[in-house]
Amino acid sequence: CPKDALKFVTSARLFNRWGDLEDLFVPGLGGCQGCNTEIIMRHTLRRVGPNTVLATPPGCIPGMGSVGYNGMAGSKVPVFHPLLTNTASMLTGIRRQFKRKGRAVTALALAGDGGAGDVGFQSLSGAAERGEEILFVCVDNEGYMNTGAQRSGSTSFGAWTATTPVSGTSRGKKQDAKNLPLLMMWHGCEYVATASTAFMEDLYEKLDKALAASERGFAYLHIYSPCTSGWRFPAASNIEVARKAVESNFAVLWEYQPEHGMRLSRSIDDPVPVTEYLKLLGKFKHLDAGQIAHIERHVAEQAQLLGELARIGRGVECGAHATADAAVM
Amino acid sequence: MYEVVEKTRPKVLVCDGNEAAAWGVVLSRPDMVAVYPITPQSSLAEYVAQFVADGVLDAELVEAEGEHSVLSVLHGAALAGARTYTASCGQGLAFMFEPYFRTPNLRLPIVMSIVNRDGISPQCVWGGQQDAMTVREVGWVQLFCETVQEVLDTIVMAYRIAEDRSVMLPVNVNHDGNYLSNGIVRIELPDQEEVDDFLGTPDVNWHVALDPDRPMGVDPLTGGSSGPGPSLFVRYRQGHCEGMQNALQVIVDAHAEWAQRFGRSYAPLVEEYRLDDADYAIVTIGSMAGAGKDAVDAARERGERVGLIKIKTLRPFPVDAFVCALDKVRAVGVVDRAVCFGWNSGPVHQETRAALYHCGARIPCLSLIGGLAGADLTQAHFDRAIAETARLLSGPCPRQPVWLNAQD
Amino acid sequence: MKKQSVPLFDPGAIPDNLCPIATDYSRMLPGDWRSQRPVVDRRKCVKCAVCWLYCPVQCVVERAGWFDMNLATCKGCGICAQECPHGAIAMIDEED
Amino acid sequence: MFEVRLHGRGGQGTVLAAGILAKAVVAEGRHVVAIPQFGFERRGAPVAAYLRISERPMRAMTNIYAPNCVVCIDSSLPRVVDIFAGLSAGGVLVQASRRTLGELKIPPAIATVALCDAVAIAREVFGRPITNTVMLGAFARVTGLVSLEALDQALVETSFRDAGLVQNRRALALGHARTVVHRIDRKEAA
Repeated sequence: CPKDALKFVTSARLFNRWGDLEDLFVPGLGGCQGCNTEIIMRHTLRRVGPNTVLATPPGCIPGMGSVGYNGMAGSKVPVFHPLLTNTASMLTGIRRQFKRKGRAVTALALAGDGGAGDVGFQSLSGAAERGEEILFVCVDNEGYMNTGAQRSGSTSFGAWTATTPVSGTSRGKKQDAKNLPLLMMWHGCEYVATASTAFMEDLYEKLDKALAASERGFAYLHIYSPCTSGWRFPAASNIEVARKAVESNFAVLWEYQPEHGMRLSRSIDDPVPVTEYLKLLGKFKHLDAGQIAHIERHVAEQAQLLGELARIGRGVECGAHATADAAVM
Repeated sequence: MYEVVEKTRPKVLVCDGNEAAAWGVVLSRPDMVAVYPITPQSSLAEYVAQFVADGVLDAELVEAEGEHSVLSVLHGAALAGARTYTASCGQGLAFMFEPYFRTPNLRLPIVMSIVNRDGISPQCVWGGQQDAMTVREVGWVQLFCETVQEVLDTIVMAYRIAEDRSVMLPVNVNHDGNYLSNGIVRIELPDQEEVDDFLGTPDVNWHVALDPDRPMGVDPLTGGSSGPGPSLFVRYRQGHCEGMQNALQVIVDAHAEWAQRFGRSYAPLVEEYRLDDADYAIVTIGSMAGAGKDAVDAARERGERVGLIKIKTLRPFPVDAFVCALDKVRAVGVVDRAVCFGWNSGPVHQETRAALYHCGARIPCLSLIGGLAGADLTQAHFDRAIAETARLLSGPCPRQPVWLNAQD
Repeated sequence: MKKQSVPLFDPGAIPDNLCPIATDYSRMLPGDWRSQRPVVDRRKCVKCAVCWLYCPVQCVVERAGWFDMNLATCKGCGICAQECPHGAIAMIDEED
Repeated sequence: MFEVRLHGRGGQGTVLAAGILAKAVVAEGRHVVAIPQFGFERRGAPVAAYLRISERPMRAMTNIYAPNCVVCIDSSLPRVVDIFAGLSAGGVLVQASRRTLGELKIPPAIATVALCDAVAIAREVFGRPITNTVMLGAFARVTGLVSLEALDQALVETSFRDAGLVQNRRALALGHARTVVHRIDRKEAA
C-alpha cells in the first residue's frame, strides 16, 4: 500500500544517509536480547559523531559495558561513568573547559530516567537553568531496570515493579509517573522533545535539532525505551510495544523550541485504545477495571494538556509569522 | 549604586582569611572555579566571583545549584584539562561527599578550601573542624593553616603539591571558620610572576582525560571476585596510597622552595615550638596555635618546661615528623576542635595515640576538646590545657576528655 | 564504511596504578547468547533497511542484493523477523 | 597592646568599620587583629567586632574580653546591650549620641568619653543614619591611635556597596571634627 511504501522509503533513506557511518560503540555490548536502549544508544552516537564526550550515569547503559570493564572500553568516543547524581554537572565542566580552550566538543549524556529525573534531577535542573550547552538524552525505561526493575518517578500507575509488587493488598505502583519532559520544557531549554524508536525518522530529526540546539544551550531529548526484561514481554515485540505506546497516546511525541513553542510531532486524535498497549505488557497484567480506568483517564488528560500546549505554541508561531503567511496566501 | 573602582593589585593587604584565600586563588590562575555559598565560606565565594567580574581572575565561574554539583563540575573540568578550585565546609561538604569521595580515586588535582565548620546537630553555623576530621579517611591531602597569610600561601602551594606527578591528588586547604575566615590582619601578596614560575604550567589530565583527541573510557567498572578485576582494583588502591606517601616529601619540598622564593617559611608537616628542652607539650592544629604559643610563652616565664607541637599536614599523616616531636617529651595533651565519637576523645588525639605506637616510650596522652561551634580558644583555655597536661608527669592519665569550653 | 573513530589513547607512558581507564576495545562478542538465529530469504528482501533500523546490536550488514546479519554479535532477539514488512526473515533454532 | 570592641547594629557597617580601622592602623606601621563577632548578619540586630592593636606582631586569633576602648556607633544600643562588659579600668568610650555627658550613665571604669552626634552627621551626609565612618573619625580624635589621613586613605581602598567614597570621606572628617572629648577625673568623682 502507498502508506507502507512511504515508510520503507523512509527507512532506506535513513540507512543511506547514516548507515555507512561507523557505529561508535564496540560490536559487543551486554544489553539484554532485544534491548530498546541499545538501539537508542547506537543510533544516537552514530548520529552525534566522534567529537563528543559521552556521559553514561549508572544504569543499563554503562551496565552493558558502554564505559567498559576492567580496562576494556565499550565506546569509541571518550566516555565515562558520572555518578548517578551528577551527569549534567560533570558535562558542564567538560563543555565549559573545552569552550574556554576554543574547542567545540559535544557534551552528550545518555542517562536513564532515574539518573535524569529522580536522584539526578537536581544537577539536570541546575544545568538546564544555567543554559549549559549540553545534549542530554534521557532513555526512559520507566524504572531502575539495571538493578532489577524497581520503581522510579517515571514508572507509570499500576505497573508492577520489584518494589511495587502485586501481592495481597498491593496492586503495583500507586502514583502516576511524573512528566519529566514537560518539567524540562518549563526550564526554558533551547530544545526539548520526546521520541520513540518506533518512529525513527522523527527521532533522527529530533537528534539533528537537539544537537544543533546544544551548541547554543541546553537540549533535552526524552526517548521512551520499552524494557523487555523489566516490563515482561517477548524480546521480539520491542518495537511493537514502542509503537503501541505512541499510537495509544500513552507516550505522546512532541517537541519544544523557544521560537516555536510546543508542537505535536504526530496527531493525538483517534488513538488506539490504551488497553491495546497495556495488554502487551506483563507488568500490567494484574490491572483491575478501576486501575485501567485510571490509566485511561490519565492518558486522556495528559494528551489533552499536551494538545492545549501545542495549540498555544502554534498561536505564538502564527502570530510571529502572520505577515509572511498572509503574503503566501 | 555600585562604584566601579580601578583595581590595582596591592603588595600589602589588610584582609580576612577568606579574602586571603581568594587572592591565593587569583595567583594560582585556575581555569575554572565553581561555588555555592555556605557560612562561613560565603564571602570567599563572593570574593572569587568579584575577582572574576573585575577581570582580576581570568577563570570560568560556575555558580552551581549545590555543593554536590560544584565538585562534579570541577571533576568534568579537570578531566578536560582545567586547573580548578572551590571552597566549602560543614553541611556543604557533607552534601558534596559523593563526588568528594571519588575525587582522589580519579587522581584529580583539585584544590578545595574547607572553611572549617562544626557538624550539625545541634544546628549551628559556626567554626569547628568536625567537617574536615570526619572526611579524613577519604584520601585527600589535608593541610591546616594557622594564620591568614598562611592561608594564601598554602593555597598556592597546594596546586604545586596536587599537580606533582608523583602525587596527583586533590588537596584540602583548611582554615578555621570565624577566627581565620573573618579575622583581619596584614598580609603580603606574592608577586604573580614568581608564583607562575613556582607553579609551572598546569597539566592536570595527562593521565586520565575526557578529550575526543585522546579517547578512552574513564572509570570503567573495575573489580568483582574473579578475572582481572580484583587485582586491578587493588593496584589502583595501592597507587593511591603510594601517592599519599609521596605527598609527604612533595609538601616538604614545596614549603622549602616557598621559603626560598618568598621569604616566608612554615613547618610543612609538624611544627615544634619550644620543644627541645620541654618535659611535656600540647598538640594543636589550625588557628588555635597562636593562643597556644602565647600560653606556652607565659608558662615558660613561670618556669614550666612546656612546648607545643602543631600539625599542619594531617593527611597523609606525617608519622616520622610527629614521632620525632613526641619523642622529645614525657607527656602530651592534645587539643582538638572536633570530636572522635568512637574513641570518646578528639580526632587528633586518636592520631597521636596511633603515632605513639612508633615512639620509643609510651607516654601519657590526654585529650582536650574545645572551640566547638565557634567557641573561642583563648590563652586562658591553653593555660588550663598546659596545667592538665603537666599533671600527667606525676599522676595517672584520665581516660575521659577535658571539655575546655564546658564552663564558659 | 566511513570510519568515524579516533584510535584509543595509548597509556604506555603513564603509570598503570593512577586512575582506572579503559584503553582497549572490549572484545566481547555476544553471538553466543543466541538460541535462535535470523535467516534472510534473499528473494523476499527488498533492502528497505527496517531490520537495520531496529537491530539493537546493529549487526545487519548490507550485501549486494539483500541484508544479512553478522552472527558474531547477533543476540537472536527476533526484532528483525517481527518487524520485516516482507516477512523475509525467519528465526530458526540454533543446533544443539 | 590596645584592645577595642565596636558595637553597632546590622546594616550600620560595624564590621566594615573594623576592617577600615585595621587598614589604617597597618598603614601607620602597627599590627592589628580584627575579628567580628559571628552570627547571622541581620539588619537591626546588635553586632560587635573586636580589634587588637599592637606595636608587635600578634599570634592569638581570639575575641576580646577586656577591651581598653568601646566604640558604640548606635545611640540606642546601650539600652539593650551591655556595651561596657569587661571594660578595663581607665577605659575609653566612644559613643554615638546627641546627648551631653551628664545625661549618660557612665560606669566607673571609664576615664575618657568621646561623644559624637553621628546620626545627625550621617543624615546630613548620606541622608540615612549610617554612622560607621563618622565614628571612625571620632575614634581617631579621642585615641590618637590612628591619624585621620590614614583612615581617609583606608576609605579610598574600601569598596562601598551603598554609598559613595566622597560621602564617606566627608562623614569621617565631620565625625573627627564634631566629636567632644571628656576626660573624667575619677579621684574627683570619688
